[in-house]
Amino acid sequence: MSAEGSDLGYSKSELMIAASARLLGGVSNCFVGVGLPNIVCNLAQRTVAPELQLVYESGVFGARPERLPLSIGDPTLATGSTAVTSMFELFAFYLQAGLIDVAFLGGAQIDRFGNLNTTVIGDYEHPKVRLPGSGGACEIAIHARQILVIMRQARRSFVDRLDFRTSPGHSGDPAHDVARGWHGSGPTSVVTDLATYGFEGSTGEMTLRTLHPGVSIDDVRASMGWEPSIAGDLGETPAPSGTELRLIREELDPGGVYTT
Amino acid sequence: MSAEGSDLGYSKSELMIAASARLLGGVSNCFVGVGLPNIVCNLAQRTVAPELQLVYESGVFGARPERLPLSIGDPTLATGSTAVTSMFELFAFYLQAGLIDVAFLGGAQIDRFGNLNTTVIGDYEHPKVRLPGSGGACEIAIHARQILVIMRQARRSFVDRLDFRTSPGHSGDPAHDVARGWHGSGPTSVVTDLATYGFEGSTGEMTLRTLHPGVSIDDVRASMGWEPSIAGDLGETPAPSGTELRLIREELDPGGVYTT
Amino acid sequence: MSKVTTMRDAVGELVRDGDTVAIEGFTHLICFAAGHEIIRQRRRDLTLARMTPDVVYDQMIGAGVASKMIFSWMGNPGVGNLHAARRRIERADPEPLELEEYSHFGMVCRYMAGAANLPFFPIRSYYESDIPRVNPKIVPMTSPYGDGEQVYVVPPLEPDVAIVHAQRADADGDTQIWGLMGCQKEVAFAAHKVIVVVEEVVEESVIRRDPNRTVIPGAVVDAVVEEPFGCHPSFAQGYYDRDNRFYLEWDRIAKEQETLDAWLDEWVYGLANHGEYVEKFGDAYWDALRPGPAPSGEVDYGRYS
Amino acid sequence: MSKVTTMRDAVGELVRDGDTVAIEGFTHLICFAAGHEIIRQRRRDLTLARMTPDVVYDQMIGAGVASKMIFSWMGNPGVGNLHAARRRIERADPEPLELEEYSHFGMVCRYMAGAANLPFFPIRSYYESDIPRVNPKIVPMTSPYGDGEQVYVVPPLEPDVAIVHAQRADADGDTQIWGLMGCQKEVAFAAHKVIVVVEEVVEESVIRRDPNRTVIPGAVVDAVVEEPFGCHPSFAQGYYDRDNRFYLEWDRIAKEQETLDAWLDEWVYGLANHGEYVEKFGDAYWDALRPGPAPSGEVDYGRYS
Repeated sequence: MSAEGSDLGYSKSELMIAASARLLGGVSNCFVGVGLPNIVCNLAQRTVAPELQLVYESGVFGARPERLPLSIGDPTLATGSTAVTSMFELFAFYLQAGLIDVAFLGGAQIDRFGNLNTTVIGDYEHPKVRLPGSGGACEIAIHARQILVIMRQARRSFVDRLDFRTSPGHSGDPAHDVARGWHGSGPTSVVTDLATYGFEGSTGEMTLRTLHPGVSIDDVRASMGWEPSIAGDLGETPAPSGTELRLIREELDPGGVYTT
Repeated sequence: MSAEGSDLGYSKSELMIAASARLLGGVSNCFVGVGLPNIVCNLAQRTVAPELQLVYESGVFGARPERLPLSIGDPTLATGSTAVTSMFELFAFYLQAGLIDVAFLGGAQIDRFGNLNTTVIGDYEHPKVRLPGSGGACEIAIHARQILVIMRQARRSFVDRLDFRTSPGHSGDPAHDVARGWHGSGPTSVVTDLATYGFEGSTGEMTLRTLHPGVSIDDVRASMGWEPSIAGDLGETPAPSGTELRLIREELDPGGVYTT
Repeated sequence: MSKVTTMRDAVGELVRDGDTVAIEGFTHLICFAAGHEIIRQRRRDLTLARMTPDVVYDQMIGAGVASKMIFSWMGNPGVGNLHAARRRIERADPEPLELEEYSHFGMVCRYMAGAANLPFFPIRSYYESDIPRVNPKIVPMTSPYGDGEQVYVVPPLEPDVAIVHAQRADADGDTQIWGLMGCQKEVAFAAHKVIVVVEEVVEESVIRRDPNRTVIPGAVVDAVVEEPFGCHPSFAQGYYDRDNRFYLEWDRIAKEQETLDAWLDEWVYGLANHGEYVEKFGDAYWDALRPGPAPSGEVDYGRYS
Repeated sequence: MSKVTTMRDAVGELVRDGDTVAIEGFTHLICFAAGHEIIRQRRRDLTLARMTPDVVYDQMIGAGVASKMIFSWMGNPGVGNLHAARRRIERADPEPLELEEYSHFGMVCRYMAGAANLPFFPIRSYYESDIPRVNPKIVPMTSPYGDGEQVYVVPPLEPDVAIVHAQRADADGDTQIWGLMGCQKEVAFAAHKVIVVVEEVVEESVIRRDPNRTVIPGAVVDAVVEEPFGCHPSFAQGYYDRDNRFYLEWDRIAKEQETLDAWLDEWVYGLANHGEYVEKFGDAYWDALRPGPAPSGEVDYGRYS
């Protein structure tokens, strides 16, 4: 996530981190990604979810990183953790078995139902842009009890139609979603640099929940590929508290790598 | 195996051990059982198969027991071994993957094709005698490249028809045996307290190969439930050598638990 | 938060009449202390699951707590039969014992399927064996790849309660085992409730020093019980040896229900808990079972700060 | 007997043009030294299998050794793209690169099926995803138990050669790993030939002191190569840190084939072996990557004699 200033006394990234961390209240464990999600989880541990256990896709449980991890496989994650396991056990015994409460996903494209594309832009056989691919995202989307999406928002990323569906979200038919019988209830929230969204139970569609301070509905409309549904009680995203900002700046990312 | 003396300067058990050990010449690894097979493997290691790796069903590789193990799960097996693995990996990655060269099996009943019964005597639903069951024997019989059978011989154990087939041997149709495409070639030798047997390639039938010293064909006939096929070059089982006896008595079973 | 409790409370709260209970352990780490507490609390109609039912299950079956057994090998390892179990199977004396049997690999894969939330697990076994004939849950299938490969599948086994003994765990249940692993990990992940019984409850820092040695994470553990010598007469690698004398003695004790009942009166019903069992043997007895030292050596995880 | 050899001989004897080669490692224990030797020996038409193709595969692809990739996530972790791979995929520049892709769990289960000699492995993934649409090897099936449970199956993956880096092994190939495990064990058992590359070849007695730490048994290992810092710029837990500077630098180097070729000339073709690579950086460089100590502590296996 690129660095950017702000005249509100906090950066957009800091706002996204604080807004995301508050979504983890009471959660017992979380599949952590690198970058923002890592800081989000660590902030939640220190604020709304003191019992939160950090699980890394690399097979680490109860990590106590002594430094900001540079990747989900940083050696600082294994040292001093409570358990390190094989990839098979991680995916079979933990994820597929339904032990993971929350996971963060992102992507190059998302549609109104929270389906995600991390595979290709353009045609699969002749891609305009070849993206990394699924990694664990496809099974994470299916098995993690809740999916939180953190993404920058733009017309090319919030699209009416995905070029490729890597990870399934809601189907658009809530009855079908229930019938699937997955552990996962799919994406529950999306946090962008402009706003936060929920998903409507009756349609499974992404719904604008709060606008970040200084952002208008037209700003949001201008940066997505469909006409967004808007919550009746549309509000403003609360600014990060002094405590949240202090934790982010002094403890979690003193170098400002991800947050300035 | 019960103790019994002998006027030949060695016991029947010692003869069985020596005869079995010689079958392991050049073998690289072996699934070890308790009791006689354990002594057989250790004798082979010191004589015909110095490179022989002992693999225990309990998940131990390259064991260097400091005492005679009382069971395949004796703690002396794990201490100082080269690897200890889970039961799943033992059966899936080693046995099912075809890495095991030789395994020893026995049973309450064996038929002329080397099928074994370790489940019940009598009807399964209303057994006369309930036996231990398969344990790993069913998959061992299928996947170990060679099966060696060590059993006391008697009419009630060498039967024309098994009460229950726990572990498959030869089918009686060699073409079918090949078509099965198993790693295992099934039972290759049977060593009893009276004689040794091979299996004829053309029929897959157990064939009398050697008589132990002092044993007659009639003794053998009297202690099996079918008319045995007899090798053209029927010979006498060689007596244990002085070295073999010294190793058995001084190093492998000084207490004479299994061999006197 | 700490999950440390007593065996009485763990069994009292987590094991119910009619449950499927697995006290696993492949000759190693067999939790006799838990079996005795289940007898003491007079649970009934249990289905006992285990690869290798041995003396502790013979004791439970002889005490009348079980109506069914799911297994792959039953016996008194290195000694002989399970007399109490055989009386019930062969003569329904005093009542029948239902059996559901597999091979070792089949049992392991049932736990694997349970642990991994799979509807079935494929294995290459049971070909031309009578076992599938007497167990309809073992089903043949052909590979979906049209290569004609034949396998058998077994269904997931998810015990209501798994009781796993280990050398050590922290108060949250992060559990470490060395020596024979059996299927302690698989059964713990497969079960709905997990009781971990250990020789020692240790500080979390001890676990965190060697995270690769953690076999079961606290996340799947419901109760942690510290019960030194809780495996006796089986063994805990590095802590005490198998007490072979008792395995031989059990062969005599179990031959008649009367001697078995007398043994239960003296060693289970007559004692309040495993602590009294340990005291009754006396320190000299336990000292004789202690092995010499065989340290593992250390590895360095490196501090990355 | 000893299997210890040089990287040149191990690659020279075991890796052939057209082989499927897996240099595994999930951010940890990625054997760059082996990748460089394969480039140096100018192997061609390789199929490169790995869950997470990263910089070493971008180097190999940029050097023209590979015609196909089997994978689940490709990228420069924490940095961005694999430019050489993308040139070939997006613009067939200088030639096409065939792709066969899965999710992480699918790749792991392909290795599992290969290691366990299973014709397929069932997983609960790929539902309502486009991945099976572009990969016909991912096939849906219904549980044989008639419960209507739907899974997908993946086929076994048995690389011709697996190259696994580890902290230590003995001369016979008994290999021990701590820290992130990735699927080092599964790929070693799945492969037809296995090269183990270690930071240190140790006495068998070191391995025997802690047999539960053995991840790969010598029984499946064909060659053992001692190559200190053989994972650089990735890391070996407890030995050295990830060299993030190089991951960032590679982003610049790989952007143009010219700079990539120049890098290969200087750092691969221009050096006889990994020893010269290590020398070229100099001791001070390596010292800076060394972590502080974080000892595991010891456990006691007990001596039973």
